[in-house]
Amino acid sequence: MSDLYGEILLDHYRLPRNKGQLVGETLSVEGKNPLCGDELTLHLKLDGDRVSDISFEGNGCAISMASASMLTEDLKGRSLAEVQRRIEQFRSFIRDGKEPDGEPLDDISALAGVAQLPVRVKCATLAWTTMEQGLLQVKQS
Amino acid sequence: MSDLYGEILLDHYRLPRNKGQLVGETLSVEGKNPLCGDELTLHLKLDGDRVSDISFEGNGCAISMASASMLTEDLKGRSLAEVQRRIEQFRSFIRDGKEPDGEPLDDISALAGVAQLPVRVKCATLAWTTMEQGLLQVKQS
Amino acid sequence: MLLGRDVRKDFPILNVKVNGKPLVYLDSAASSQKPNAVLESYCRFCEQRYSNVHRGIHTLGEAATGDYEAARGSIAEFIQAPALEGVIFTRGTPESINLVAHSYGKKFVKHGQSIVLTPMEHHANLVPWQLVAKFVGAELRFIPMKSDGTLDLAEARKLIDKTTAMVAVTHASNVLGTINPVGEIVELAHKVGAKAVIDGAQAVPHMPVNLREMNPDFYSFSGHKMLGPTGIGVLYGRPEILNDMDPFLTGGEMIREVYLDHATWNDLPYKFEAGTPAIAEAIGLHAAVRYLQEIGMERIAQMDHYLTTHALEKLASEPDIALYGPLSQRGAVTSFNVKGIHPHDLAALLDREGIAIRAGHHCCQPLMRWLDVQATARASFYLYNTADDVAALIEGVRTARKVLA
Amino acid sequence: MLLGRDVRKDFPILNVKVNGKPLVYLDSAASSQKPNAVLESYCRFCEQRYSNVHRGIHTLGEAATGDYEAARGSIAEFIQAPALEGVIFTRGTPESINLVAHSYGKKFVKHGQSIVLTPMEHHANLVPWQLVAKFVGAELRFIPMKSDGTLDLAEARKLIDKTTAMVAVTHASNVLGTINPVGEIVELAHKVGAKAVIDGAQAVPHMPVNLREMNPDFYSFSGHKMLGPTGIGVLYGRPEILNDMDPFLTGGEMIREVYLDHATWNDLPYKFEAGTPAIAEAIGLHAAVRYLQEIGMERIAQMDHYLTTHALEKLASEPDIALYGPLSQRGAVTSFNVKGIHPHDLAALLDREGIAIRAGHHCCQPLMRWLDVQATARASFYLYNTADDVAALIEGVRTARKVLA
Ligand SMILES: Cc1ncc(COP(=O)(O)O)c(C=O)c1O
Ligand SMILES: Cc1ncc(COP(=O)(O)O)c(C=O)c1O
Repeated sequence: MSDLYGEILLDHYRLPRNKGQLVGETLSVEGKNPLCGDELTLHLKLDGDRVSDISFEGNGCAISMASASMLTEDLKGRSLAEVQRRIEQFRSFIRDGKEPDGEPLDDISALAGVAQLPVRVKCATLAWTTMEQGLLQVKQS
Repeated sequence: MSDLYGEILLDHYRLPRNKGQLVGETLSVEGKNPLCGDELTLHLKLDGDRVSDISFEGNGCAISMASASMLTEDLKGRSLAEVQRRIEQFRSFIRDGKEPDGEPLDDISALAGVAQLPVRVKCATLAWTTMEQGLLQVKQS
Repeated sequence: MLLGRDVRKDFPILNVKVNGKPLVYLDSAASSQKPNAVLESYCRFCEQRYSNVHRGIHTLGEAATGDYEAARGSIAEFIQAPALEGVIFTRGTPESINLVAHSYGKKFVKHGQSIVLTPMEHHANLVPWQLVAKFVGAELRFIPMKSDGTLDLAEARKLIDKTTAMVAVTHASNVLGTINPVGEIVELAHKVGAKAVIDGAQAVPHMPVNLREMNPDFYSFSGHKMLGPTGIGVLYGRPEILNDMDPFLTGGEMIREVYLDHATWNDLPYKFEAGTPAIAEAIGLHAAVRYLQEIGMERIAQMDHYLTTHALEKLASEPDIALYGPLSQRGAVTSFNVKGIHPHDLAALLDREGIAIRAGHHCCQPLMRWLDVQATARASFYLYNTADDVAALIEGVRTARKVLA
Repeated sequence: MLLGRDVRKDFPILNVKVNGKPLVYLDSAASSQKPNAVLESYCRFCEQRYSNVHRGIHTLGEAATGDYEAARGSIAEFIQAPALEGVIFTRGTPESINLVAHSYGKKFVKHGQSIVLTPMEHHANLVPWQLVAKFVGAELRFIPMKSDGTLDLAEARKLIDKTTAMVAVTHASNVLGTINPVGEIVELAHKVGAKAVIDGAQAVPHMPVNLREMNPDFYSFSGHKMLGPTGIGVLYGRPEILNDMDPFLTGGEMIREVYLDHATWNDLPYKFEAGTPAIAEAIGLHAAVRYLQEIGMERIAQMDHYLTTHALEKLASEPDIALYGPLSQRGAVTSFNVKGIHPHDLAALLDREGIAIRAGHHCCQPLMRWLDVQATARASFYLYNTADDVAALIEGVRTARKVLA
């Protein structure tokens, strides 16, 4: 556990990127982790097939909030297909604690310690499963 | 356990006293020990307030059959009040394994070992609880 | 008052290092650690006297049955149970309460009657009653709490009325620490002809419990919270009520006669103990009870009180800490929140220092809503804790604050 | 084939003297003895890694949760369970079957449908179905047995028909030793759209079990009969069916969200594990599975077969002995009666010689009626038994005959 609250994670927690509402958002998605009480809203602005802007609001532990901050930083500007690929990369990373092949995870790799902490996995993944819900909504509309 | 199947008990088992039906019986009572399968019928002949004759029939383990044999030998000729007292003495004896005060138990004391064997207590007491049922029936009629 | 230090040697796990630091175990309300005496008793039984119980006509069968029933006897005495045959072994508090809900509740609570609970119930003493209420069409009522987390007895007197079939209340709250006046509540229930079910999971480990005085209809607790093994708990039920109830689990031992199409039931307590019970766990629980009795429950209650009061004082003198629960009359738990730190993070950061506390809803989600928090941090104490553990907790909270500030 | 002798050193209880004689333990079908490996694993866990599971954000909580889930994984693999989330920890076979009866049977079996059983079922796989049948108004049907104590499959094909909702059959009989063709029975059930519930209490300890091949809807067994601790057992259920079922016991861990008046349920398998589970017992069962796997279930089955066949031959060559059950395809139990000796007396007299057998109805009263006996004597074998034990049994029977002749 000792390496989980490292500098990168704490930096995202203390100075969250893209926190707040988003003017002119295309849609927002809510996520919740009932067992922990973590709550999260992702705001997305789409430009065609691309996430041109993204922000989050929420309430929860440092892991869930830092993970949301990392997500916004990582996904901003990506195409929906890339977003889907990133979500899958993240899943595999959180399961194994190892960086998967492909594009490096950068800051996100600071969450590696979570893989050994089943109780915290849901905190770290909340933002990502919420984003996946967002993708589904986009596809359906 | 080793002293339970002693000479007195085996003697009652091999050569049961008062086994069989009873001509001119006043009443018969059935007892059963469903968990063991032991079955017993007591036949009683009353002469006023006195058990003038008694016999048993049944099917069961050596303890239950020997105990029935001992019962018939012990109770034959006694008044109903004495029978009740004997039943109570027997109960206390089987619980503690110690001869209670009062009239000695004679052969019945061979059942002392049962007190340490909760599983067999029901075998040893079957005849006696059946007899008590008989007393109840007599009182009610 | 050096109980904690004196008994620590009996608990091997307290020598474990966590993240390089000596373990400071402050999570006994979730589950307590096991003294050598319990583990030795468990193993000795399995190595020398083990067999199935009740049905065996052999020496080991008699030995195991004797030990198992001796455990029942000793536990009955420990809680001053009015009747030995009312003491039923279960897996733990939830099974005990589910047994009552299924076998008493679904049969005897009638449409339109009410079941009275409190907002501080553990899910184990709430969800089963929700299902009973739904099944029979009964109403759930909740005794309001005062702002300090104690029950409003004046309101309880109004709520518990002629419609009330059952009153289900925890003896001690696992979050607030509140010790409820269960004797009075039982009386209120009995006055209107209702049955009282008391959840003793947090009480039996920590204070003398006297069921003769309290006079509940049902009382339940878990072995693993009182130094005993997991997998065993107790339901005490008033025998005349248990006799009227249908069995809960069915199978071996609880039957008298079985035919292809129907069956009849065994006497108490066996009627409610289906199948091979947790035999070795009962023997382990017996050892735990002996261990607790040797120290004395009064003394344990005093020690718990001392540590809890001490911890509350220390926490209160830290900045930005919210404390929950009453200030007096409380059990050995302290729930709190540090402003700006999610309790999960606090727990994780304390763990870096070797300190184990619990963070979350503590299986009391409705109470979290009442407190208007997502979760709390909870440090809970038991006889092996010391003032040093409290000092470590405070130090750890300060460190966490520095990390996340 | 000297398995018995090789492993005896691992079972400390086998050194115990009973009535001055070395213990000859022939009652493993009631409950098996525990090897050192299980007790050590149990204690090591309690001494080094113990805490409650699932809810703790601290190192011990993670360790205990990891060990508990590793136990689930290893047991899933041991029985070749098709899905890990279908493996639910219970107290034992009876709780497993009660869970299915309550949560599946009472909900999905409809009025006028039939539940198909056999006359050789243990009460644990009979009484719960009697209650379901009564509750929903279903019919109980029994697959007839041939005179050797095997099922008449031709009759089963007729009995299991469009009305059939469930088929509940034991994998191996605890009295006759019969090993039933459960794969075929599952197929018969599935052909008519019925669910198959298999009682594996006497199978899992004694033979390789492959649920992927057998394909049952539910399968249950008990830890204490397979070298594991008491207080723990397993239900395997097909996840899609478990998902459709309501929870059985309610309380902690099995919930997702709880409000004052209602609650929602957790994912599998937790939905069916209410409250603090038998944590240390799961760890002990894991050790038992490891121990069995190291020896190999094929080898254990062979050894059981050898001892059982040997015992049957020896008993058959004694005068006035009635043997029950088939001659081949059988598990490690031999049931018999000695003419003129009640089995309780036989058991008591064998005990004088240090020999532990079981006598009674073995929780199979309907089967006793089918056999037309009050009770039977039963000697059952396991991997720690040897041909010497069989010899002692035969000698003991001769002595008993002399005493009671
Ligand atoms: C076939 C069968 N089913 C169920 C059971 C009951 O299991 P337990 O002993 O764990 O209650 C037994 C045990 O004797 C059994 O043999
Ligand atoms: C008040 C209360 N009731 C019930 C329970 C549930 O008991 P167990 O942990 O044995 O499932 C707990 C345990 O946290 C509790 O604190």
